[in-house]
Amino acid sequence: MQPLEAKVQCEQWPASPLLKVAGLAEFAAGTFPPEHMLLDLRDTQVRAAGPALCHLPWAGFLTDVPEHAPPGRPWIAVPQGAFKVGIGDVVELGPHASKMALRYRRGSNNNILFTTERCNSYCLMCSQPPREVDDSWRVSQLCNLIELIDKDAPSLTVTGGEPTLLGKDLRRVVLRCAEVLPRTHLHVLSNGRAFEDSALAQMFEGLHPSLTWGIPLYGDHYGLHDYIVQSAGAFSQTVRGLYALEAAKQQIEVRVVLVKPVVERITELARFIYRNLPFVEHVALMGTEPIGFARAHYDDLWMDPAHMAPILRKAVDYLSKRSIRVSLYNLPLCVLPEPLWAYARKSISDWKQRYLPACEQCVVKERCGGFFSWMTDKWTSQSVEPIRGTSCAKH
Amino acid sequence: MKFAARKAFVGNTAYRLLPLRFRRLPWDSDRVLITSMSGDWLITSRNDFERAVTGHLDPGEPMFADMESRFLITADPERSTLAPLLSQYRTRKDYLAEGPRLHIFVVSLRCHHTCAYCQVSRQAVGQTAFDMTESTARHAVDRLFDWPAKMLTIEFQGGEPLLRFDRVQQLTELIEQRNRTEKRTLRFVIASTLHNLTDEQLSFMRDHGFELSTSLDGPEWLHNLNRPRPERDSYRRTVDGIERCRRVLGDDAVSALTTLTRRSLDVPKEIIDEYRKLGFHSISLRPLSPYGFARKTGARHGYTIGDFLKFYEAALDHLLQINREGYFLEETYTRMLLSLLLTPFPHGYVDLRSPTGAGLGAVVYDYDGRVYPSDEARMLAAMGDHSFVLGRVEESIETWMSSPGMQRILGAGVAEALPTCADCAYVPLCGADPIDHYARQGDSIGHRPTSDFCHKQMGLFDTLLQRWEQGSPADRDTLEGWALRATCREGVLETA
Amino acid sequence: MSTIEVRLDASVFCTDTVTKAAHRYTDTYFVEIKSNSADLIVELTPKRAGADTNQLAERLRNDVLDEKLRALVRSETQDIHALLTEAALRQALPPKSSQGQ
Amino acid sequence: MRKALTVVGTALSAMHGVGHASNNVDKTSLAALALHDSDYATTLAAPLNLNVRNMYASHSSHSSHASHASHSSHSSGSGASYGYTPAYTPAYAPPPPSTAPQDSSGTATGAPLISPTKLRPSVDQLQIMIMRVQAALYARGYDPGAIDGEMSVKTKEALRLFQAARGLPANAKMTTETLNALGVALTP
Repeated sequence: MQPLEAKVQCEQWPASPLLKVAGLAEFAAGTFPPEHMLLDLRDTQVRAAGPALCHLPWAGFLTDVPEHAPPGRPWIAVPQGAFKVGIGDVVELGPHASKMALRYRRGSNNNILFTTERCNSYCLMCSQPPREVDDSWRVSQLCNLIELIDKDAPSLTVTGGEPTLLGKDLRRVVLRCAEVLPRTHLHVLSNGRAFEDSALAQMFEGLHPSLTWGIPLYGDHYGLHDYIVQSAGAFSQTVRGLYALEAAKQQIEVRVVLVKPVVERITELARFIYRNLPFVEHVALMGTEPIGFARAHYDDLWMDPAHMAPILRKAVDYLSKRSIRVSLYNLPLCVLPEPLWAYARKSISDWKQRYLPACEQCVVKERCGGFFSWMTDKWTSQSVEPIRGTSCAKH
Repeated sequence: MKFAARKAFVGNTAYRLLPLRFRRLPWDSDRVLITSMSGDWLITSRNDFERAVTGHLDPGEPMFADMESRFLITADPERSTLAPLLSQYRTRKDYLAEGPRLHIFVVSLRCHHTCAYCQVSRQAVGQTAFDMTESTARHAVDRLFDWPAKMLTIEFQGGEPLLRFDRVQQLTELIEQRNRTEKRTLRFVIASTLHNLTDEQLSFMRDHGFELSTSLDGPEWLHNLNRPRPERDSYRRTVDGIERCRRVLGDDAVSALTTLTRRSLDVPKEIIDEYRKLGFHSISLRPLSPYGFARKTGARHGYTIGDFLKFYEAALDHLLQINREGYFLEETYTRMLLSLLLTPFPHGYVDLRSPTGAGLGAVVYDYDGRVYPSDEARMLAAMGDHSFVLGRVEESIETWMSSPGMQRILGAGVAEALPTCADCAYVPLCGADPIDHYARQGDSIGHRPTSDFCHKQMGLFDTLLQRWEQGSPADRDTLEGWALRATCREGVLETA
Repeated sequence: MSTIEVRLDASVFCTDTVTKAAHRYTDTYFVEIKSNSADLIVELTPKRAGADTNQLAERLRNDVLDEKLRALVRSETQDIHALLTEAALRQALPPKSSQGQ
Repeated sequence: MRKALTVVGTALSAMHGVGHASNNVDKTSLAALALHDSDYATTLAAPLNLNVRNMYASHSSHSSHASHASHSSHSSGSGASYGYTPAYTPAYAPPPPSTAPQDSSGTATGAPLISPTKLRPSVDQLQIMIMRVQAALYARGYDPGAIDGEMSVKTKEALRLFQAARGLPANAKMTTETLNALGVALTP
């Protein structure tokens, strides 16, 4: 696992906190002005380009060798062993401390726009427990970040906390994405409860050319869903919210974390989705991430994925036969029956993903999403073992 | 930790029943089918059901959740939502808001056939007095666009519409011309024997995207017996027509209907095999209706619904067998009933709706300028009973909707409000057919215990539910595959 | 043809329930319902020879029980049924008061 | 037409059954629920364009970003679908900086961070354009000499070679199509 924030060495802190790392191509393209970029002097082409380039009004320079920076200009050195910063990335500098955080990584499969730490649910398995803080400053910071992201970034995930707690400001963030990054798919992870207010949902109609809402639904009745999210009334709010989003012509994905009580009714949930929410375009069935609140509820939540396979297969078959796309996340291939492999995605973000020693002998390791880096034995299926050969070559 | 246990989320009030209906399973009297007001359903033991109705379910038991998620019961209103139930119901009744989508134009009553059971009051080929006039055609087109439906299916019928193809062409062009400003989605269908089809007619149909519906009653001997021509070549002419149409319009452009006579009932396999032989992937097995010449010759051609249901079971067995062999062949009415059982979506079929599709889903513009709510109403009028005439093409559609005929239909047109139907577990999946009941029983409301319509529907639903429940995985897959096919083809069944 | 008589306890079943159940038999039987102080009596007479009289009384008794259950459901759901229908179609149908073009 | 449908609507009151209002408290809350939820009732349909989008099908590797030639604002931006992996979880919560930013460009007025009209007083616009062309040529393996904003002989030669390789008129001029091919935007 790589930390995404590090102490750095620097001189003359640049004035603007959000900066894009530039190489020659970034300069040539002219998409971003030098004032908002750090010229990457670690790049040999850049160093060979001659001194005139350095005279441009760069916000500063990224270098391992401070002497390479023009005298009197700001520079930053990222120490060995800290996270890797590359050309195209966007970093944020703490205003006083010598801290730098990565806000956008070019080429990563999981760049996020983090909206707030607050949440109105309190899910049993929350991987990132919410905090009741005023972090409304994030909105303008996000709007700035959006402008420095590559125009051909394939996708961004808007997340939290609960993004809809931003209210109208969430619309602002989405609108800025639509204006500045019209070709970037936006995936907003929300519990959907706030869309019980149809007017809020309506604000997003026609706002963005490619936006999907990822909304969790944990049961086919309120007793189950409300228990999982630890909030009475949440089920009815989310379901109403889903209808409000549909009325606002939004694309919707339903997300289901495969904790034990949910798995026990997963086929009923699939049926509920098809019968009542057939406009859903994608259903993501996700293995539990053993971090955050989940660890405290092991006995209530844990179910070996190998044991859920038969019922999971029923639910997947049911939905896919009905033209609702299904994906399985966070489940290594060895715990799934082979017919489900086609639905398994390499979903774990690159920076928190790993394989186990057993994986080294596995013939399908390349196709497998592996494990969370914070996986423990307790949270690992008994069935993990290297696959030695596959019965068919479907792919 | 401030986490609460599961029982903290049960809610604060006892559960309540939502509107529901049930039926003891004919093949297992210890179990019942329960349906919600929108047609979602559950099969369970009668004991459990009785516990549910009498308030003895425990919120922790799976049965509670099963009934709650199918909207058969509801728990704490503070925590529940009925939006899914209301959406299901509205979806099933979706066609109400738009008004009729199926518009049948009878361009001529003339026909070369002399079918004994003819459902249309055909006229001899030379009788041009039974053709639609240009003035009638123009008025009919004006009325067509008075309806609000965004999708309009225009079906040309006869008699044999090819005998007045110039009128078909003229109507098509008038409608398309008008649609340049109206911007509706148009679909053209022609119901024809396909005899004497010319290349010119074919290319016109191709250019205007026609779908064709023809009649094929089974193997050659049966078809020719059912559809006599002096030359005894009805089968050959129809099959030739089908092949020519496929060459010009594509394989999917032609569909065929089977009218079942007494003779047909003995040979379900032969009829189905004929369709397979001819490369069809869809068959429509249609029992005779009590109209037109069919009623007059009833003694010779008639059979009971019980006879039909026996035939149907044998036919279904054979169809499932063929599908098991890997050849996709569906029965269209079965597909439609299964889609009601297995999907939340509405169907486009006008004959199985509540409120009835007559006048609300379909309108017939007859050759002589009279307007009817359905083909059946037109047949009745041809036999001298004008109870269901809506009016004439020169009149406004408002006049039609407030005509005594339409009032008669609406008064008996809502199945949920009809005696016996009101309590029937299948009623959310069924329809009201006041004109059929009027024709058979002399009363548009009708008497369910002796209703052929009711016997047929109950028989089919029971059969399909049992097959679904007890069938092999392969057969369930086949039935499900039919139901899930997304196509909603409207009205084409009721032709030829 | 022989008439089959089924006696039902009038303190358990009401006339309406029994009538509804008996009505279902009117396609193949002539149906008569009588009552005395203690019982409701249903008489079923086959209309034609060959009617299926196998377990006829048992079938009718089951149907009467089912009708009783239906009555229970009806009394609890009748109001809400009308209301839900209206709620579901509220926006789908034009307002009833509108008379203009 | 509305009138005709109104006739239908009136006739449909038969569907509403023969129910009569009741004062049962529980029923009243259920009635309120039904009324509230009627605002959310939707006609159910499968997703539109089911076969058009392909966002979920592809979860293959992302492009390596070796070239950013497509960054030109003149590129046709068709909004074509991208291979896209639905993300699983929030990666992490970026902590707040030790003080909330006061940068005037990021206030709630929504003023853009990058203003297209921003002047750059220190360096001449043409010179910068030449530098960008030089940088682009250099990044593509051509040798324009130093990246200094001078349209030198070496730069012209590199430009000509690039143009020839792309099948463009080899005139060593910074034509729009040459700039597009180099991924250099006319206006940043």
